[in-house]
Amino acid sequence: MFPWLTVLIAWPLVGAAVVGLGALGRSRTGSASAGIGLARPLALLFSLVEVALLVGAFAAFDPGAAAEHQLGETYPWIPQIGATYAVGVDGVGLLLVALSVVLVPLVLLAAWREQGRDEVRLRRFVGLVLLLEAFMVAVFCARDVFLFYVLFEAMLIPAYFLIGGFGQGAGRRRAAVKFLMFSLGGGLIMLAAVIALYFLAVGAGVDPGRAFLVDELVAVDLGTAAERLMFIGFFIAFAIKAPMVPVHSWLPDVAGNASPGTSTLLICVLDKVGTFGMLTLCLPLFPEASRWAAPFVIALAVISVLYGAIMAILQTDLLRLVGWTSVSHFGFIILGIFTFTPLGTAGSSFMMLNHGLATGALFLVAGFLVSRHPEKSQQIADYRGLRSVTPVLAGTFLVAGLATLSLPGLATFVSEIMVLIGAFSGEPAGSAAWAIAAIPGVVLAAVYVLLTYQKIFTGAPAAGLEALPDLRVRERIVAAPLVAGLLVLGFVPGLALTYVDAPADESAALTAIDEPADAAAQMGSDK
Amino acid sequence: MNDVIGLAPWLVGFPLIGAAILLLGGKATDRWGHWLGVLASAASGVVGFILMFRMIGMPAEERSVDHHLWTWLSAGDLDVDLGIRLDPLSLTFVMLVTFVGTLIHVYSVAYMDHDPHRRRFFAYLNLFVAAMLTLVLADSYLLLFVGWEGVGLASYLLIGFWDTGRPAARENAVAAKKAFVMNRVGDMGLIAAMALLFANTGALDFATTLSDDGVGSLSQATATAVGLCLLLAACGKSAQFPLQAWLGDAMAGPTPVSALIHAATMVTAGVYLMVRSGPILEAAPTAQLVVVLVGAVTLLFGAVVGTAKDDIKKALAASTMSQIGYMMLAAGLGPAGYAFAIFHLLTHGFFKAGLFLGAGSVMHAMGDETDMRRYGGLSRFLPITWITMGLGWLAILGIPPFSGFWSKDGIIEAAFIPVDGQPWRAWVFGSVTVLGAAITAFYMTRLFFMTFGGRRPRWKDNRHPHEGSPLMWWPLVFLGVGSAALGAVLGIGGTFTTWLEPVVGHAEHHEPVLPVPVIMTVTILVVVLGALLAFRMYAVNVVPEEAPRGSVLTRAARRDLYQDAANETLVMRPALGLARVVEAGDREVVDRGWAALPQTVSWFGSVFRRAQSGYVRSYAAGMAGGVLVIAVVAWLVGGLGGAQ
Amino acid sequence: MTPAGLEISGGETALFWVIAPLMVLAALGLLFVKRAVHAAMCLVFVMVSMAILYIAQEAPFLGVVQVVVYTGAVMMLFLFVLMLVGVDASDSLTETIRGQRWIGVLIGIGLAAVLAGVVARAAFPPAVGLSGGDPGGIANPTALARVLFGDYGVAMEAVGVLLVTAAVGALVLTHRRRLTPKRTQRSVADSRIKALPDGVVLTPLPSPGVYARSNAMDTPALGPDGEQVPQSVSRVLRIRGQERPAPDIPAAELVETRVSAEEEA
Amino acid sequence: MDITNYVVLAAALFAIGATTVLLRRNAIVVFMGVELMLNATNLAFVTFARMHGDVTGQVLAFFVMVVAAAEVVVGLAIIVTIFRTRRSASVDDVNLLRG
Repeated sequence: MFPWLTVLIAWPLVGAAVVGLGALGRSRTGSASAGIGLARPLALLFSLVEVALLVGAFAAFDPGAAAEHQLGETYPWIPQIGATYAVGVDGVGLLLVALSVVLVPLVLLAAWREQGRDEVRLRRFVGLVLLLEAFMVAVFCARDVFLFYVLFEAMLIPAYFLIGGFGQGAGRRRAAVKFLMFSLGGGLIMLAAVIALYFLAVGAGVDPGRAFLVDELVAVDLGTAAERLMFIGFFIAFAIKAPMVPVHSWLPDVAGNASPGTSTLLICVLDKVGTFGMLTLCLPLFPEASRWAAPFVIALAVISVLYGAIMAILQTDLLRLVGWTSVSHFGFIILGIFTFTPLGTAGSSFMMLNHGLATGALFLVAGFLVSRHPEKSQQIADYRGLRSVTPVLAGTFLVAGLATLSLPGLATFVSEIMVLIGAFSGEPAGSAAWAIAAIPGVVLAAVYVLLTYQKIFTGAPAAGLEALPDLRVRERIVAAPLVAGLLVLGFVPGLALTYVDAPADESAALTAIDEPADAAAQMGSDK
Repeated sequence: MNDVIGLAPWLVGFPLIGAAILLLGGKATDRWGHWLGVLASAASGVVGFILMFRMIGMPAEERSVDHHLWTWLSAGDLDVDLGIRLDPLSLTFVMLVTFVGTLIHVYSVAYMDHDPHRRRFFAYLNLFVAAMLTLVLADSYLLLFVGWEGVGLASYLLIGFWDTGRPAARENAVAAKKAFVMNRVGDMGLIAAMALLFANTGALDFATTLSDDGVGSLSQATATAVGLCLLLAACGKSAQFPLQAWLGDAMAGPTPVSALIHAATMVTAGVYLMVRSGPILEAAPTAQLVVVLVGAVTLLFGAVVGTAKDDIKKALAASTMSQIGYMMLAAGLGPAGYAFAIFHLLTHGFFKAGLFLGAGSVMHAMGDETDMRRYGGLSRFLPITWITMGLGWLAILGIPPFSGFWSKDGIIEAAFIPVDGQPWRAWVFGSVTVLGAAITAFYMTRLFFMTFGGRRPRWKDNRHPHEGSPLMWWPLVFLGVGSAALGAVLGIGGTFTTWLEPVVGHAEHHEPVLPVPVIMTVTILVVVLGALLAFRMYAVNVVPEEAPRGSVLTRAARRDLYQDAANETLVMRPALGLARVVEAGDREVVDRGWAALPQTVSWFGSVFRRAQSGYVRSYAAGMAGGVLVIAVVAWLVGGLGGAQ
Repeated sequence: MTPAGLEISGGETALFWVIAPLMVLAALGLLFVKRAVHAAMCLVFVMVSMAILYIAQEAPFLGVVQVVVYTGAVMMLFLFVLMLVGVDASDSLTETIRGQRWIGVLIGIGLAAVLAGVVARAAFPPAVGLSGGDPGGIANPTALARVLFGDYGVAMEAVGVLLVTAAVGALVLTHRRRLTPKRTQRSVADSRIKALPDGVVLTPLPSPGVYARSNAMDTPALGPDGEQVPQSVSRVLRIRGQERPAPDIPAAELVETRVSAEEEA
Repeated sequence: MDITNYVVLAAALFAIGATTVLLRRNAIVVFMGVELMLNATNLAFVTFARMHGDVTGQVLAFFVMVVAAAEVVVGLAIIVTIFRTRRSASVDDVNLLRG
């Protein structure tokens, strides 16, 4: 069998090496040599070939068994501590891999002129992007807790340099450090849990050579107290990544200071590791602890929904605003995961994909807008009346915004309604009440999207902006697949739901398995 | 039926494709784009006609067909198909939307002739038609919601159609946003209702949820909750109290939009929702009572506001609000009222669209002047508009035999029927509807004569009002004829009621608290009185060009009974205050809190740093002291040097 | 052979009680005397006494080594270095680090207390004595040598390496790499002339005053104007404040001397 | 006389040596304090050797002496070097480790 996943992971690495390594040693002045201007086309080529590989992986994946982890490979990696190189994806993982792989060429294309003309700088930039792609793909494929942890941390390296080195805001270095500190803090707590997990698993009789394998660990009962502690360890790391109130502080800073392309990769894909981890590690490994913590998590998730939306309304910086909207959306995703209903979980999985498309579109279009401003201002107040100047840009922004506010007919609506309806009939105590409490989020979303649109695109054009160029062909090529994807998935969500439905059922079954008492009570109430 | 059911998706498909072509086609479609828009709408109408004739030919009990297209959403326990429900109710709407819609498309070709963005306008109109048809044809609440928000989007785009270019355009954008956001407030209700329905019945399609089993599985409290949530949604969409504030501002859009969306079709979607959800409401009498209350309050609210408005479009908007109040009230009365709610919706769609298009014609003639105090004596200059608006005026007044009489009188009679043996409700709501009819007569007469009556024109001399192109007045004629005749055609012999019966159920006949002829006479009497009063004030007397200060009530009505101030004080200010508190909290507490962590670490560092004096002897003292402490501790704990 | 207890002779007792207090006193000298040289002398005393105690304690070899290594080599090294370094303010007993004196005293007392406590609480076995415990009556250095070169042979070698390394290390440390051009007589003269405006004297510094009444090194010379020349006294004496002020030579006497000398001439 | 008197003496000398290290500023005197501590230890070794009838104690004392000699050589060389560069033998003047 062809090792699709390994190839998917390795190919961007090869690309990063080919494109990026040349730029490591050479100084800025030495850029004249070695194929000037090749960095971006080469990186684009690599990322497009990666898309082709992805199509192959989809062809090899059997959607009928989407709940199982397919295309798996397992090789010993560090046998002394039982770490293995184990990859495999279920439907959710495959969709997220697809999201990363599809977004990278778009981001490269969107950032075509963003980083200046210095070839060495460009090589570094695209090299880091490809490196990040490899890590992102790998982390969604990892089926070994140790491998997952290593990749979870390794992703920070390219992300850190992309924020701090290639950002636009004045505070980019500070934002990069903040991002790194938050992520490392979470990672450290997770590491403790990972180590504990290993020893407890070995103590429970798992073969030490396989004690990091998720598939082995799922079957092990580790004891209530230990499970809860480890759940907390994993959850904090994932909540920081997700980001969830109150550990969200790094996100607006990063969104406001990183380049829009970086933010897209970071917030639309990389942060999904948080929710993906909750779904594929926290729930299966610690089902009892997940149920135990669910009421609390759901409360925080709903608070995130409202909090992020309220903060977004008050933002003056366009990119920060988009960052805050993500806090709100991640709240929905987490809410769905912790309802333990197949509907809510499937909705969350689907939403991970949709949020990537919608927020990615919004970030990139906002980036196009900012790149047009003579002073590259991100302040909303510096724009006015642009709809008559740049109608296509305005329209694209509006569509992306409408996707952000989950307009029916777009994919985001399907997932959001699934989460809300699923949460309303969710299992944890108070789930219904919290679901109701989350509904005002849709009104707030309308306010922040339309208010921003109104400020930027309506009224008389601001002085100095009367002659801005409309979306270029390159930029339209970037926006078109995202918008098309949102529309198609809005009317035929089955294309994606096929992949997330079965895993959601399985996940719901896993969290229910340890609670015969509850199940009995439910059966009683059904009668 | 099965041979033509395949056409049903094209009802939505034609306008949707039209919108897509016009939006994506860009400037290339500028030349013929508007005709494509008309064609798409008309094609949809033709399909609607075919389907309706086939349905009329079917036995009554088979007049409900669900056409499944594809599985839309299937996850977990939720299974929703993308499907179309064809029944008398939806087809009535299809006919209203496509017929009136097509007329307004034609009208717009001329009305928007000079607008450089006419193509975009038609794209939005087509989008609206597609969304509205999705709304009424949907076979599940979820798909209904798609149309529901789709028309909201179209409304948003069209209200804000002139939202850029000049500084004042910002206000149009604000109005558009206000409409969308207030609609979203209502939409929360629909989402909550869907959540409740799914939690209790496990489905969202009408076939399951509205069946006897589906409704039966709802407890009384749940049904009430679902009913109230649906009512909230309806209030938002139909500009009912307390979510009515957006409709007046929505008049910022081009007049054809006001006619199509904010008078004839979209705003009545709330009534459609209520009637469609009838089985649920019937299981929840409390919710029904609230529906009637909301309808009654809005009915009076809109009527009162309408008497004071000098802006012709805002006066018509207030009137729309009030008329929908009638429909809502009827929808809350149960099966007895459903048919009349929809009947009035239909006739109202015709005469109000006619009135709005007439107003558009007047504005077109007067250089976009909307203040009626600047009109007067226009009947000589705009005869066609005068006559067609006159028909609409008589229709909305409920003068027999014009169409409004048949539908509104039915509602008034239904309101006088006691519910659950509670005559007080019949008296209260019956009186309200009669009072509303009187005020309606007053303000519509006022509007009509301020515009067309009066001996002396009040506009500036350099204006030369004249009728627009035939493209503009032919739709007026059609609508005028509809205003005049539709009621009689459908109302005599209860044709329409029978037509709707398969959907809304058969209403058992109850006697009103007053005999029907008495109600009818009283109603016509008060209507004529109100009209005469207005005639005396605005046709016989001279209308001042500047609005007099007026009484307290007039001033309040001019300001929409302080709805904006109330919203601002009760909702916006507290919400904004809360938001600022949250924002300050995030900045000062959360962000600072996290920043305090590294600060604490570095504070400890600076403290411990002081110990690093660099003096070897200090270090030596530390070491010696440490040794000493360890020795003492070891001694105390381990008994160092204890007896061997 | 019964493990006979060790009898400590009266002589040894007397020796101990004579030497031990003196040793403690000398050790305290290390703490309290001002000059490093005196401290060194105190330490020498302690070490020689220590050697005596070693010998008394049946460790004649160590006693000898103590004298040779410590008193002979180590302490001489100390004195040499003292000579090199000379005297400066660090000799002063005033404390410069705040609180260090009290901390030091407290720790010293605490250390003494802990050690005393240990010694007091420990139950020592009855002393055996080296010759008493050894039936062969092996002479002490021989026994020591057996152990040293037998059991601890490797350690012995390692220590040897250590010593050589230390010697080489000391050489390397004290080796002065020439960083500046070599100072020739010419360059010294040139620099002095260059520094002339800064008040440097070209001539050698004046020698201390040598008078009829006092010809000591500690008396400053008098300049032609009758003022004292402080530079004429050695730096070490000046730092220690041991110079003798000249004012006790009355000016009149000086004048008389000068006059009479002229007369004689 | 009890043989433990020697141990008491050693303890006293050790404490005095430690105090010297802590209190004196002259690097050379500090060094002398260290030597005093080593000597005190040696005395204890010798005493214990005698007490237990085992010559190993003396061997260790011997090693201490040798190492101390090496240490003195290196230490004094360091002092001389420092003095050369900083013209001071005060331990307080060498505070490059200050944080």
